[in-house]
Amino acid sequence: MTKFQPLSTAINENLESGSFVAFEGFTHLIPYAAAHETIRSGVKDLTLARMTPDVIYDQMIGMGIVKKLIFSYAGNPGVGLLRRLRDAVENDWPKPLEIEEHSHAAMANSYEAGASNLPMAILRGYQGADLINVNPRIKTIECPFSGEYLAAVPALKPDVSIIHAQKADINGNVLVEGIIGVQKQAALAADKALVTVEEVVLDLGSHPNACVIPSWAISSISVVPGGAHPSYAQGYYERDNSTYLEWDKISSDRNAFSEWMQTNVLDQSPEIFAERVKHLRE
Amino acid sequence: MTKFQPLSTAINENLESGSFVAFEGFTHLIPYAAAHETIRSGVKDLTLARMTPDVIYDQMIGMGIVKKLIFSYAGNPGVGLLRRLRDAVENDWPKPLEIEEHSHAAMANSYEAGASNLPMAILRGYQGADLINVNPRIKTIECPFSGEYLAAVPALKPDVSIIHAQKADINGNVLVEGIIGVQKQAALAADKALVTVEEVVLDLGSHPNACVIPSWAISSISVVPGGAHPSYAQGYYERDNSTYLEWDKISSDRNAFSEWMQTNVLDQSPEIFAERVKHLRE
Amino acid sequence: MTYSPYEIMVVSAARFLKNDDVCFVGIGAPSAACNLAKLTSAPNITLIYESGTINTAPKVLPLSIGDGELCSTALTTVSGVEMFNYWLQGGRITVGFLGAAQLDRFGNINTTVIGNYNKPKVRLPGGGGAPEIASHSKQVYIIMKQSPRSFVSKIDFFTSYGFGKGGSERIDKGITTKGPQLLITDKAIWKPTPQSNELQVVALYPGVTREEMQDTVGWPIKYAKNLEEYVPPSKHELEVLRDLQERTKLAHGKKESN
Amino acid sequence: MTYSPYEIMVVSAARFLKNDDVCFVGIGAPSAACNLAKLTSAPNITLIYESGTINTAPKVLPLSIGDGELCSTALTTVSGVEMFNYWLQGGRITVGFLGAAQLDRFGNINTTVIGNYNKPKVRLPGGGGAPEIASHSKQVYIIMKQSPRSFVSKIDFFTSYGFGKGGSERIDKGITTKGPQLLITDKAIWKPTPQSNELQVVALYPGVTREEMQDTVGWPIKYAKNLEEYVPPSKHELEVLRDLQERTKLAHGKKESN
Repeated sequence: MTKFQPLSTAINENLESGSFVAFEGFTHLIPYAAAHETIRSGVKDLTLARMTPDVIYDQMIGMGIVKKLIFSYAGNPGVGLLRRLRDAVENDWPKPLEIEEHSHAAMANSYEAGASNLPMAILRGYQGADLINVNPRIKTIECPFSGEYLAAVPALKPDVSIIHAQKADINGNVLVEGIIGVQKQAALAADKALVTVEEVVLDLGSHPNACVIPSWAISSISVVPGGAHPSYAQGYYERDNSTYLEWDKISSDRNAFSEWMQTNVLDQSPEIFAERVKHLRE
Repeated sequence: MTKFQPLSTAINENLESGSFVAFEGFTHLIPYAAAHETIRSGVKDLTLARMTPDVIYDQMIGMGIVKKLIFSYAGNPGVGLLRRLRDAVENDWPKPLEIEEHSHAAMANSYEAGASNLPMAILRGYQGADLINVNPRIKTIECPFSGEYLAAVPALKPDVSIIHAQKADINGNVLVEGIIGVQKQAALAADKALVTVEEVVLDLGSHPNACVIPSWAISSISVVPGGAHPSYAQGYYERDNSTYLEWDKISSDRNAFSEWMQTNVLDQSPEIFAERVKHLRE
Repeated sequence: MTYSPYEIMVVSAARFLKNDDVCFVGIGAPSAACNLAKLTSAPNITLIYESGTINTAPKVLPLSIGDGELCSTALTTVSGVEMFNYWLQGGRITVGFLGAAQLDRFGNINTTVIGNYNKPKVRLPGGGGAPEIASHSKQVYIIMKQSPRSFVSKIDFFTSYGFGKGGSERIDKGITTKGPQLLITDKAIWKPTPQSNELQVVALYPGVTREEMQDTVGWPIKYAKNLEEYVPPSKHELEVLRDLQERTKLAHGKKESN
Repeated sequence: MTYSPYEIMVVSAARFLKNDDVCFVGIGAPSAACNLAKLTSAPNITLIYESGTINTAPKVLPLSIGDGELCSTALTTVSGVEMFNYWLQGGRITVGFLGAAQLDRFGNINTTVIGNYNKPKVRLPGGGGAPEIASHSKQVYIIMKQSPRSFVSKIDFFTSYGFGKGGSERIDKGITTKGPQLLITDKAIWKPTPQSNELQVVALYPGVTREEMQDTVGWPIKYAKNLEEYVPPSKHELEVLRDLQERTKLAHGKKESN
């Protein structure tokens, strides 16, 4: 059964150095507040999984708290490259970064396998592609019925998965709505699922087949309005495109990056997120 | 792209003797009108797939138009056994019935594999169970990562899948709502998907993550109000429990069965279904 | 207050259910027991039906596994694939309920055929969700009436696996869940014997004799050393159960006669 | 009416799209081309973005693959797993669009690294959905500007497979889809040569010379025997495209400055 907790308590109680953590959200509902709290918490040597590492992981990698990254597309969406990630991979700054790279299709299926308590996922994937030659965690298996060869990838089973959602009801059931990505799969694949939400309501008031995660499958819920900024929460506030564009500049310089992180992350608390989305509310 | 057609046209144009057909719907939204039209159409030697054969397949088996049945639970839900199916399996009446039996979990995954263009599905299944010993279409494969053995079942790829749904919009997009079972998977696994609906509306007016099948993935839509009776359509009419109870008596006698089918199926047309649900509308 | 054998069976099953249980509920006695528990000792229990309805709270008992009532009172309703993969195989179910046409002393279950599989004397419905309920639920509770036809020394088909031939066979097969931890009948409560995993009687209902027991069971019954004193159904338990059944009858009767 | 190289590239791509196409759309030029087609010659075209939005009809161009506009104008939005399994792998996509950091003459694509994979000179974003878009879409259309840095004789990494070394290699690998059937650049239209599957120029845009072409391509360009006469973008096409881009700029600018 879940409990409602301040975000700092949720992060401190559930993450530790060396943890395997997935922060999920496909463009929409990216859990920025939780990532920033993770940076402030002082944990390090994290193994991070995420289909689209995005600015959120660029920040964590740049801060040197990531040991290994499992991913399928490392870009600043609609903008370009992730400069802190590049600096880590190309120049080992601030430290070397181990990578395990997949395709989106494989990684989505890996989360689903984790949620389904399977050791692996199978797909028609990587046909003719080089990734299968550089990632030993992609194998092939033969279908005993058709004789065809399929790609196999291991299940993703994070210690902790963290997602942001629109709302929880007072019993701790959570609604994710709109572009839902692999949030449900990631949450159910993990030992512990942490959720940040925009608000708590009496009743979710949702469609019968909506994407709802029951309270008993969640470890902890923290109310952080604006917690997805500069990503967005459909129905609450829009994507802050200019922040994504600015990141390209900030992240291009190690010093500018470090200063920005000090001012905007280390010296802040989750409450700042409500401020940040004020001008983006519909 | 789909087209709107009378049910008889849809069945006659898409089914033929020897076809592999899935009529899906898990207790809810069972496509009875389409099954009755199929019986009237004169096709035979069908291979039928369905997780819960239910009264709908008892009728088709009793009429002698089924060659092979792929299934996972052959009961009259909440009532008992399927007497026509029993008569076919135990006494070859009206003719022998070939069966391929799975568990629900395996069969749901087989449809998903079909929808996903995979040749097979894997699951942790049948552990210690005898079904794996009597059904050669259940195999085991070894996970190349964990070394564990998993069950593998072949994908289900029907020639035609038939489902009933609440509504289509005027462009032929279809909404399935409530207990959705494996309808979407079955529809997408087939070469052709036929849908009967309660009504056609201007706009589905549904939740962003509702179970909607786009028109271009559907071959044909027929408007048949009440078409799920004695199953039900959530929001339209309730389950006709007494009909399920009565079936137990009708189906217990070969003559009573044949007479009932003549009167209630062979001599009828899809229009009768609207009549049958009148007293069940909320 | 007097009660029927069915009533004490349902009340007994309900007593074992706890607020933090997540139950995969079947139609009939399991459904009655789970809903009785929800109305009495375990108001926060989570009920899931294999039709995909999660956290459901029907006001009347469903007649089928997929009644509209289950969906309209559920927190959410998921696809069949998701139900079996994420929720059952995913290990989220604490208690799975099973019934049986045939049961043996090691909690193995047959609901597939009487006689030979390829030429059966009676073709039963088959497994449905049961083979995986038996292996993926953290514990399995079996509810069924005792009778010499169903409590047999050898079942004709292993639809759902319990402890196989007993001992460590279940663990040896790589199954990590506990298997049948309770057998609740109309006469007694049974639990697996440590080590051998043979089901043994741990409590007899008031007034049930050992002779009566043996008449309804096709193997020599094993009894625990110290049988528990069994508390008969309370007035409250019976009233709530009867009220639930009355509501159910009215609701279904009304719809049918309309 | 004059036009930019980007504009003729987008207009050209849009012209190839048909009402019954189901497009898996990427951000940038593919998104502009698909939405231009929807507003001009193919109003019933189906657009899918890999964020899960099916039959979407954005009024302005999205900046990211998962803008809220894509979801709120979609028929339905599905999970990431469903998108890649049922819709892409399921064979429902008629046209998948790809761009590239590096492209070779057989339509193989690199968006992963410049240099060695384990110690890259430039670490690019990687494949994302592309490896499976390349193999599961019935056809692949590649849209990108020509430049000697990107049109190379040998790519550093096979992110997405086209025709490999050409000829029947694609079929020999068991891939049943057609692969790159069109390469639309800022200077020309390319299509695979029958048999060899080497991309060859089938049309040059008005005013583009063969010298200019060779300056931007790192292998000896093959030309079709009879180059098609290329019709320049019409006033209508350009107006609709510019209007779409203006609306986009206004919409995104407004949100940002609020």
